[in-house]
Amino acid sequence: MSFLEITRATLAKDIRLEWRSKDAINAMLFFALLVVVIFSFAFDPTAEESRRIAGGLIWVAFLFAAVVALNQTWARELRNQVLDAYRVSPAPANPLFLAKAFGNFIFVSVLEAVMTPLFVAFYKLRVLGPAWELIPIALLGTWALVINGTFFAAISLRTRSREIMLPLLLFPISIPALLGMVNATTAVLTGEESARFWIALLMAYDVVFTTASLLMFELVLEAE
Amino acid sequence: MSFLEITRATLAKDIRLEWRSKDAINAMLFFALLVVVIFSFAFDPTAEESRRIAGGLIWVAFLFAAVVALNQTWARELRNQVLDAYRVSPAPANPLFLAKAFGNFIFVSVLEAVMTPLFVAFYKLRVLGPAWELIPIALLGTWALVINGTFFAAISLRTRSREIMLPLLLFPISIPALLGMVNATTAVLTGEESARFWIALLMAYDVVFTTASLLMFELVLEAE
Amino acid sequence: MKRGFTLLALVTALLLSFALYEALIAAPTEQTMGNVQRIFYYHVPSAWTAFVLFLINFVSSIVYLIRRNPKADILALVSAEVGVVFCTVVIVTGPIWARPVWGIWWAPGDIRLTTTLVLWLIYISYLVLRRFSTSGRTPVIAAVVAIFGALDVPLVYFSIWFFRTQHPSPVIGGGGSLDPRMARVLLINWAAFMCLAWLLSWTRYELEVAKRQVEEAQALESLLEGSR
Amino acid sequence: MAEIQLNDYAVTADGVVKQFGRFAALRGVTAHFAAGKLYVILGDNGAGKSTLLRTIAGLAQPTRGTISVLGTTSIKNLRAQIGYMAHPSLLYDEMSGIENLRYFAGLYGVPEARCREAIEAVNLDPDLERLVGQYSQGMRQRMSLARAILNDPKLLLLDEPFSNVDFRSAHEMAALLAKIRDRRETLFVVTHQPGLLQSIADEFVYMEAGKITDRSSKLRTTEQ
Amino acid sequence: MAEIQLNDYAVTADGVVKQFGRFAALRGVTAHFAAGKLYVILGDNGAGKSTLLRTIAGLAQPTRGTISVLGTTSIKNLRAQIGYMAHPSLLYDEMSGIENLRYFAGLYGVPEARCREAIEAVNLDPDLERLVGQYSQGMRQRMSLARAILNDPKLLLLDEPFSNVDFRSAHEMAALLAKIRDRRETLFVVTHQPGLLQSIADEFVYMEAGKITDRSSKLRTTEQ
Ligand code: HEM
Ligand SMILES: Nc1ncnc2c1ncn2[C@@H]1O[C@H](COP(=O)(O)OP(=O)(O)OP(=O)(O)O)[C@@H](O)[C@H]1O
Ligand SMILES: Nc1ncnc2c1ncn2[C@@H]1O[C@H](COP(=O)(O)OP(=O)(O)OP(=O)(O)O)[C@@H](O)[C@H]1O
Ligand SMILES: [Mg+2]
Ligand SMILES: [Mg+2]
Repeated sequence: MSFLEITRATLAKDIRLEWRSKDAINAMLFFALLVVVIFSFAFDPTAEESRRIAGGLIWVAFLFAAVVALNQTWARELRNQVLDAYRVSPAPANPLFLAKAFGNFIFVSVLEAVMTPLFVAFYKLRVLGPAWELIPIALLGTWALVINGTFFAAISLRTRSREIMLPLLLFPISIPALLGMVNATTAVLTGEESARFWIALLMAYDVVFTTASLLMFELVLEAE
Repeated sequence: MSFLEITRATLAKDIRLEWRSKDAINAMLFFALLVVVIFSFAFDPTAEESRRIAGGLIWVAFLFAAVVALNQTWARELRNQVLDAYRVSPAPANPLFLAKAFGNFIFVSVLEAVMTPLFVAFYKLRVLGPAWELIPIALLGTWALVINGTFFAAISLRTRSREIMLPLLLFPISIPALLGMVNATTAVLTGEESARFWIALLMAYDVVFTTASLLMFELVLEAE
Repeated sequence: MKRGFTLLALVTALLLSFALYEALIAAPTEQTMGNVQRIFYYHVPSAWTAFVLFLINFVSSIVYLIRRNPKADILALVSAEVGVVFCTVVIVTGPIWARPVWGIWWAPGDIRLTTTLVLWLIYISYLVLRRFSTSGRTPVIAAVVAIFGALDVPLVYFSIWFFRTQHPSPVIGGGGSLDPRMARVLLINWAAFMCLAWLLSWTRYELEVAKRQVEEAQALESLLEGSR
Repeated sequence: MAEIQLNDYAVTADGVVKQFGRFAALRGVTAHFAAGKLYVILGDNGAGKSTLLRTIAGLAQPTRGTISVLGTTSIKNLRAQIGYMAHPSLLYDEMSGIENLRYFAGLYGVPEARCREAIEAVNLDPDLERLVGQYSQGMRQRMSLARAILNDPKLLLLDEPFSNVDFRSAHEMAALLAKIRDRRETLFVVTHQPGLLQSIADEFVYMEAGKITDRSSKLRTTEQ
Repeated sequence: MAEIQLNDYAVTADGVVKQFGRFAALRGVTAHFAAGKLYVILGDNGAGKSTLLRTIAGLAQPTRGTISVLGTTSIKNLRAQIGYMAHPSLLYDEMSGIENLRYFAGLYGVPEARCREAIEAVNLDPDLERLVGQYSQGMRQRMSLARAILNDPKLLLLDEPFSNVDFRSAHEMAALLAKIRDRRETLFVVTHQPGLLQSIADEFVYMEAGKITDRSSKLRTTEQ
């Protein structure tokens, strides 16, 4: 089968399995909800300045929810060591990576779609800048989290204390992306400055790390 | 052996093992550091308003770091199912629970001790109220997180997707405690009002849930 | 090789003591900051040395992935370790300097401070990964992470570039005006630090080589014993 | 009178049913086992052998029916007299053998000197400083057995003690079990390699689909 | 010339060393294995049997030395001709047998019809809708074997196919292996129960401490 077909088949399989055990999705959605609630209790939403910190709040909440979700990425492949079955097959490595990254992208996007309206409601957010810019920001930002998250989750497969290893690797590398997301969002929310620079930064980040991941994933997969 | 002796022996064993694999402690400390850094990037510390939400920031950061740490509580007992060895022995259940809770208390306190000065440095915090009150607030708040965290970590042992279960159980129950910690800390930091009420709330919370945990832990341990 | 090592150790010791004298006594006292400014002679050379070491780490990681030469891997490990040490010196001396001069320990959002901090974090997580790896091919994974880290640095730089900075601008090549006497002391210190870094890396390199040999021997032993 | 009669049996099961969700692992086990004998429990995968053993050990409560052990149904009070060895080692990988046993000796209130005896009984060296995690599988199984016999139990329950153990270690362990049986203790051994115990066993108990289907003092010829 | 000679061997190992951190699991394995035979690999726990199999399968790269399989050292290009079955099932628990095989057939680019054939070959029902997670251990091992033979491999590597499998299933599987051998495929079987293959095996390969210490066409009498 071709590269794309394997990607599609793997993604389809993951989505089917995810759908079959809806528990995991529901648990994650509930977790996302709880994160928003916890934030709303910790940061009094009536405060005037909430609009200025909302960008940070939202993306930090997304980041923590995403880390929990990303940690599950490879869990299914590890049970019964199915990953080895992929590795002994003649299929190339990258379709597996792309399928996982797309799957995570969809999953984290769903989480965000659930959390965002809650944030808007709790913090009574109104967008003062060009609202449509929030869409590319969300897409690029999510992809930035997901591409490196998927890659580092694969790396943490080869380590002890896997759960803790993922944030240890992901957080430092994600700092420019985080800055990009937070500042772009704040720029749009407050309408005080242009988000262009930050969007460009996010794009550069996505391009660099998507390329790097695709070039090096096979090394990681085979590094046993 | 007596109740206290078993508690002591179990705690000593845990501390010895933790000490033997210092890597794990170091990884957690590094994680705590990263959480602070991530927060400082998401919430521009030069901004006037972020200082006002410092109480919330600190406790949310503690909460996330604590959840990661608490999730490891029973990991050691699950490997090779050593927990069953405890369960077939004539030792009562509560010493095990208390030892774990104390161990977590020490561990989370160390994390907090590392994170606090960083927060102070990044956010240029100055205490305007009675600073000594921060000590009982920290102790009571940490115990509140830890006692329920340890208990719910034990409950999530019996569930699928263990890592995600802990926050799902812990967050809702912890909301009053979180409100207490955040408001008490903010009260002391800003010096605008008295923290007495919130400290009393934390105390009540601690007493209630410590008693409840001790009464019900055996049920949880034996529920197979 | 033994000779070379002794020679290097000697040169380092001499240079370091000379640099110490130059920095604390010979160099002129700065007018506004006073004697605190002398920390400059440790702060800046440490930073430059750390940069050089991280560059070596990046290059040897790439070389390892291409050539699979264990020496390149050891070099990558060693340069990251020593680099983190020097980077720590920067991160510690910076705030010590900042407190009396700027009145704060840390200036968040500052480009130089932040880049340094992120650099430090990245290489620490690199070292943590190496410790935690259970892979039979730790060097490959480590090299991959090192490359990811290095790719991140320019992005960090640009992302913070947008903020205004409190930190002094580059002195060398940046059109800055540094007293030539100070510049001389600075360069002497840098030379001394580079020698020290070289010495440390060399020692650590030999130690690592020896450690791997010992481990291999131990592996044989434990295998023979384990078969019993 | 009934009291005395019960005491002649080491284990009495009466209509024991154990359900996991919708699945019944034990479907009405009724049987009497005399004391001082070695029983070998055989059966296909999933027949319920491990579940039966765990129920006898008091680790799992029967959904219906009763089990009485050494003349009483409250197995909890009897734990000091039961030894249990599962397929996992029930030992801490990060401690040495003697450190492990010392901790468990504390739980049983058994003098520390007993630890050395138990280790010597299984043909290991009590002064070995290597961590249990670094033991070979055979050594680990034997140390696990040492833990199970630490309290000189009247009733010893062993779940697949020979699985994944090499030929030599398996024979050594079988010899040890013979010795224990000769001390008039009651043993239950679940195994898929009954040949190892052919000359030692008093009775072979066959299980199928959650029930005991046959008991005989000779091994069926097909399974030798 | 050399090319042709190599092709007579299914597997050639030359000074293969495999190191895990400080531990060497294989310490210089040099051996030639002719094609079309069934090899049984025996040895104590930790002797390196599984590691050798994984290295031949291309799942682990030798730290030093070379392995050539079917005449080439780049095992990656050869994966379509290798079948590998490990102790874990290498199957997704949450899919049915045929769904599992269909996914893997896609990876091998093998027509879907082959899936039914493979399942029938191992005496299972291709239309069984039960999820693999609900299979008994014996069924699961056989389905795992079906996955391994899906691509009609020239070289079949089996790691402890009989462990934890009940008596009847084990014999059925052994009979199936005999059939496969008769089709002139090369088989490597790691097991602790060589008796099952006594009448089928062409050669017994003894490993000890990471080395091959002996090869003989008869089973040593001590291990029967
Ligand atoms: C607070 C933490 C600080 C950190 C992490 C830090 C970091 C650095 C780094 C990485 C460099 C070399 C980078 C380069 O050459 O571009 C540097 C250079 C320098 N630092 Fe700092 N610094 C800190 C605080 C300070 C303070 C408080 C002062 C004095 C007011 C200071 C004065 C300088 C000077 C004069 C240079 C040389 C400029 C140059 O040639 O580039 N630094 N610092
Ligand atoms: N905790 C559990 N939750 C759900 N099902 C379980 C649980 N424990 C056991 N079972 C199921 O109960 C049945 C009997 O399991 P048990 O482990 O007793 O079998 P066994 O005879 O020991 O088999 P094996 O020879 O494979 O060890 C199996 O089908 C198993 O899937
Ligand atoms: N990924 C790994 N990391 C570290 N050590 C490993 C790894 N895999 C195997 N080993 C070690 O290598 C040695 C050989 O392991 P291997 O699994 O090949 O043994 P084996 O002969 O299959 O034993 P068994 O009969 O118990 O399956 C063991 O001591 C094991 O601990
Ligand atoms: Mg069992
Ligand atoms: Mg093996």
